[in-house]
Amino acid sequence: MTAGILSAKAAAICACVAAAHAAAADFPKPLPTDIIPKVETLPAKYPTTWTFLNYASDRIELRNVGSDSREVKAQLQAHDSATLLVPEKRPELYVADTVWSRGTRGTRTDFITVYDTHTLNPIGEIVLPGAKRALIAAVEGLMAFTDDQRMAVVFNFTPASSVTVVDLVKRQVVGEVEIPGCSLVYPSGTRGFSTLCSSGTMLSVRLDANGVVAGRGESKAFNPLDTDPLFTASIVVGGVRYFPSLHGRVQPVDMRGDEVKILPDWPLVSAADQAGNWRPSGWQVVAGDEQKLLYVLMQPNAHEGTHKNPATEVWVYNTATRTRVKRLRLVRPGSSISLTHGAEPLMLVQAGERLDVYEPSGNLVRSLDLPDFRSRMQIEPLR
Amino acid sequence: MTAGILSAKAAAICACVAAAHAAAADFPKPLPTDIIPKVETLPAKYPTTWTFLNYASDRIELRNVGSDSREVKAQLQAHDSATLLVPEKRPELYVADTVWSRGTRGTRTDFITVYDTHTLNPIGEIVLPGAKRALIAAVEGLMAFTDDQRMAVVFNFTPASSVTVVDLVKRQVVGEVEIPGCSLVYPSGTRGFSTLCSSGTMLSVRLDANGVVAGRGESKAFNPLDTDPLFTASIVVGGVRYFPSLHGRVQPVDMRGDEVKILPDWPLVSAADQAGNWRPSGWQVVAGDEQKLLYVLMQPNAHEGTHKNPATEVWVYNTATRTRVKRLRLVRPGSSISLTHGAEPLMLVQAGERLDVYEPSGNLVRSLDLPDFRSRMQIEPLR
Amino acid sequence: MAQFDNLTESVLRSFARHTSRRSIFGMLGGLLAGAAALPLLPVARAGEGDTNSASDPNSGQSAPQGGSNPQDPGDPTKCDYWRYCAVDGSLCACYGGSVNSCPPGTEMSPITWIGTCHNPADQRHYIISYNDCCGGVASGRCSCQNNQGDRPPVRPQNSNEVTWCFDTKSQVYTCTTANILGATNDHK
Amino acid sequence: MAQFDNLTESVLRSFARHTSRRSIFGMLGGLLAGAAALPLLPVARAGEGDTNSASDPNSGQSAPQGGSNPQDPGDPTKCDYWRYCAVDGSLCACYGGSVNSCPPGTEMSPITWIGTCHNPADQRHYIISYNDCCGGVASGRCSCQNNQGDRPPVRPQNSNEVTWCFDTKSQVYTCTTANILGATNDHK
Repeated sequence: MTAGILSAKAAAICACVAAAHAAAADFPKPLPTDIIPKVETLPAKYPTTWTFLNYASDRIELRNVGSDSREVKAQLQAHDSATLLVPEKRPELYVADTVWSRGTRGTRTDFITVYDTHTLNPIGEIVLPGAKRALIAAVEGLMAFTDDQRMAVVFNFTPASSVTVVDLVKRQVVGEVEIPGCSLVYPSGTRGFSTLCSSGTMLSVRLDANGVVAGRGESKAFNPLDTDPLFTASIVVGGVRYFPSLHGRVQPVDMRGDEVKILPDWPLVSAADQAGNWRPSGWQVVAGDEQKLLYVLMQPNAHEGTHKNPATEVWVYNTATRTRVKRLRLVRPGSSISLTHGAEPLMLVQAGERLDVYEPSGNLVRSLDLPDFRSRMQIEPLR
Repeated sequence: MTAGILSAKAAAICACVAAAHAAAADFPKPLPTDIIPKVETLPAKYPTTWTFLNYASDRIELRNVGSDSREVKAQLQAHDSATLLVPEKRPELYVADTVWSRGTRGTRTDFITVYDTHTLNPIGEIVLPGAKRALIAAVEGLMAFTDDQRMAVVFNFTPASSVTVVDLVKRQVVGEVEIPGCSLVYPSGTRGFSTLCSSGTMLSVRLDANGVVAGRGESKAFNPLDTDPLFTASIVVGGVRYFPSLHGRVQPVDMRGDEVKILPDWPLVSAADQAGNWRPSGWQVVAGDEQKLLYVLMQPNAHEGTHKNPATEVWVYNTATRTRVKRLRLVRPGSSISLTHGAEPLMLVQAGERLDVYEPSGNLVRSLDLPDFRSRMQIEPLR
Repeated sequence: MAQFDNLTESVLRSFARHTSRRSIFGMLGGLLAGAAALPLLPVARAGEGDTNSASDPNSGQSAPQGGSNPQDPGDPTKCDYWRYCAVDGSLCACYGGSVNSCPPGTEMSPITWIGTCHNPADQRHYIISYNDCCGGVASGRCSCQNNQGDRPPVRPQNSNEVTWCFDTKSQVYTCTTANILGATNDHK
Repeated sequence: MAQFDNLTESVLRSFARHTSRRSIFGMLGGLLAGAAALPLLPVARAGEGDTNSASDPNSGQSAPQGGSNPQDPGDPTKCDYWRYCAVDGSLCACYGGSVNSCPPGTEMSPITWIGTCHNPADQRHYIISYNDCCGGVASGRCSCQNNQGDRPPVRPQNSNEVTWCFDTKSQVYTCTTANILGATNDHK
């Protein structure tokens, strides 16, 4: 049997050699040899049609959403509740993550990796002490810039709540702030952060240049946790942060000053739309654009327990007039929404294992695959 | 809107309370409270209808293949090319695995975890020095028992080849043996191992009671790597190890003595079957049972490059008469085959994301799901 | 309101009966961080107990494992089993654990989030403690998302997104159990 | 046999032109561990170049990225591209790399396994070096399994199952590239 196969192979070689001589005339030279090793790099400034996609606890993907070639530009590793910060001031990326020395067990290490934006090589690491970083999937508020992106604050939950303050330039931890009964972190003031408290207030902490607490202030109670709590997902539009509520309000908070201003809330659902029982729904439920428009994922026939279900429509609001200006039907129900920051923004909606790319008019431009997408996604477009 | 929802809720409460009073008559007492915390344990001796499924580089699952309830009994973590050894002599399990201190980068650690069979808790760890354990998916031959299961040998590839000798009872590494040009490890002799060499020979190494090399012997060349190489997958039937070849022979090797005996090979494909160009094909391509029958995954119309494709049939051979005694058509093409060791053995075939469970007659009994199965599977039934 | 104060008391007694001092300390620490959250919890959820949520289509299939107790109907490997009204995660019953026990080799977190689910057999509402099992392999089998009473993590003890692995050797999430702490209607 | 000795020499010259001393040392170490394997390699594979294998149905889809060179036809993000006749892994072209470059942030292993693939445009056979990229995230996108010339790992340099990440900071497999080392018919 072996001999038979060898003869057949010999015949094939002869045939091939003959064919090769014919075709070699069209291509007189063989293809050049490749250079080994070769590794791609990224441009100094990423285009605004690129976006980071944070697959909770799995990987962070850099995708070109502006091209039909649907390219993955790069990937960053992400394990448990990894969180990405992209500064505008330095050619670096920051990813906070958590690993164990023996896979699912052993010694826990929480750390921020500093990546070079050009090579994506890790160029630094900041180990976060105490193994206390909050592990809550890819949720907004686990980490935030402050002090003009010079520092970052990381939310800890053990289940006691605290915040670790990190100097990103010196690449070191500078302190820890207790925030009992409060959760998540949002940038506020020139050098500080705010956090949502279980009493319905917002606690704001001012830091000094060394990252030490310089003052605290607590807002009035404005978050009715028992009756209509705010989503912790939010978006900044025109300098003001907007939090939708589970039952369909939106709560603006001006966090630019050292003390936050709780602005009047307003309804997302007009009296005329009450019958459909529309409510905000999904994971990253709200987006905004430079025109101060607010985009909210909305679902009809909502009831208790449906607030994380995929939404069927996007309702678009003018934040100045507090009125709905557009109502967009999604081609597929979506859970996370975001808008790119370019001159011609694109609306991105994660819908199951697809990332649907729309024009802000609601016209679907393309649909990208999200293979092995499993749970939650945080979409983080580039500026 | 909020008020409206609250009224509806109040009405629902009233309705429920009324219904509850009616049903409470049938069940006068509420269900008892549960005990917290509670963790399952496994029996001292696992039934032979359970089998370990090694999902290469992902997890190792303990499944009950003998029941229509299709239960997962437990899972062990597995990262890169994890390898399992199940001793009959001690209530322990051994898994060799590889992790990095920062997920996909950082310091590499190769280690054997010792698990308690009853609790599946890790009760010991043996770190393998040198970060040199071979990473070749879930392939047979990465680790083997020797010395009546008192020691284990681990194959290293850097790409220089060597073997690390481990004392499993003392839980420590006792030495390293260079095996230049040879790959993988198979138990041989009373206290030794054999390895397949690129010159077509088998190198056998005898160890002393301390795990130090006591002698070496090299067989004649019997593995024609250029014309018809042996699969490295094998099975021991009646004390003799059988290696199928890519082109359809089977090579028996008696490895019970200190020097291996290369027995005469014989064809798996008779002259009458030559036309179909049947060849062994798959990953774990061969199995055997206590009746000294050999089960080989076979594929028709084979040609160069198809040797890992799923097989459509199982051909069963009597190893004493060297004749085919059965030819079983698979319900789905399969890549890995094994047989359970119970009084009524079952034939297990991994076929894509299913584990098909057959009677040895070829009758399909049930089909288990293998969710998220991606690459290769090593099926390891229990004795 | 007396009804609900009784409820709270009964829940706390239930904790006391079945958890170690250390666990209670940890659990109450978690609960009380959200000031006064617990007493309101059963109120906010009463009447919302019916669970009709579908299981994740990507779940690994498994055959029915129906219990023999007619007062506890349903299949604990399926997402529509009544106790799972607030589960977000993988069901331990598909991994070698059960509705109220962890798979071998994992560890049950004593600190957790709490829901209130309606038992269709005896028509009672039960306070369910969703204890995560930690330190094992999470492979995505039998993933289940129901969000009855789930709230944003401003009160973490009402949030099923938090990895509830505290006071365990490893905080790696594996799967979720659903344990009865007490019946909310059982206050007569 | 003179023909094949020439071939070997040409391959080695190609290595010498394009790899560092350290890489050559490592690569030859890997190759020569299997004594005398290299000279036989192109022989055993000549005439087996056509690749009609289908891509993995679980692959993440991606749009065509056809090259502009008519002498190098096909889409390097697809498993049926001619250079992939012996690939077992994920295609780097789907991860921010390309047919012959690694994704940003990963590292290309200089040591590798080698195949011989048939270019349907110029009808030449090329020796292809399948260099793995290491240290990044392997997410299963564009997985591709072709086994032209793959052999059991008794000669590891002929085996595509081995994780070919050596002389790299991390040995975590990410994806595979397919680099031309030389044309086997180019010996006139």
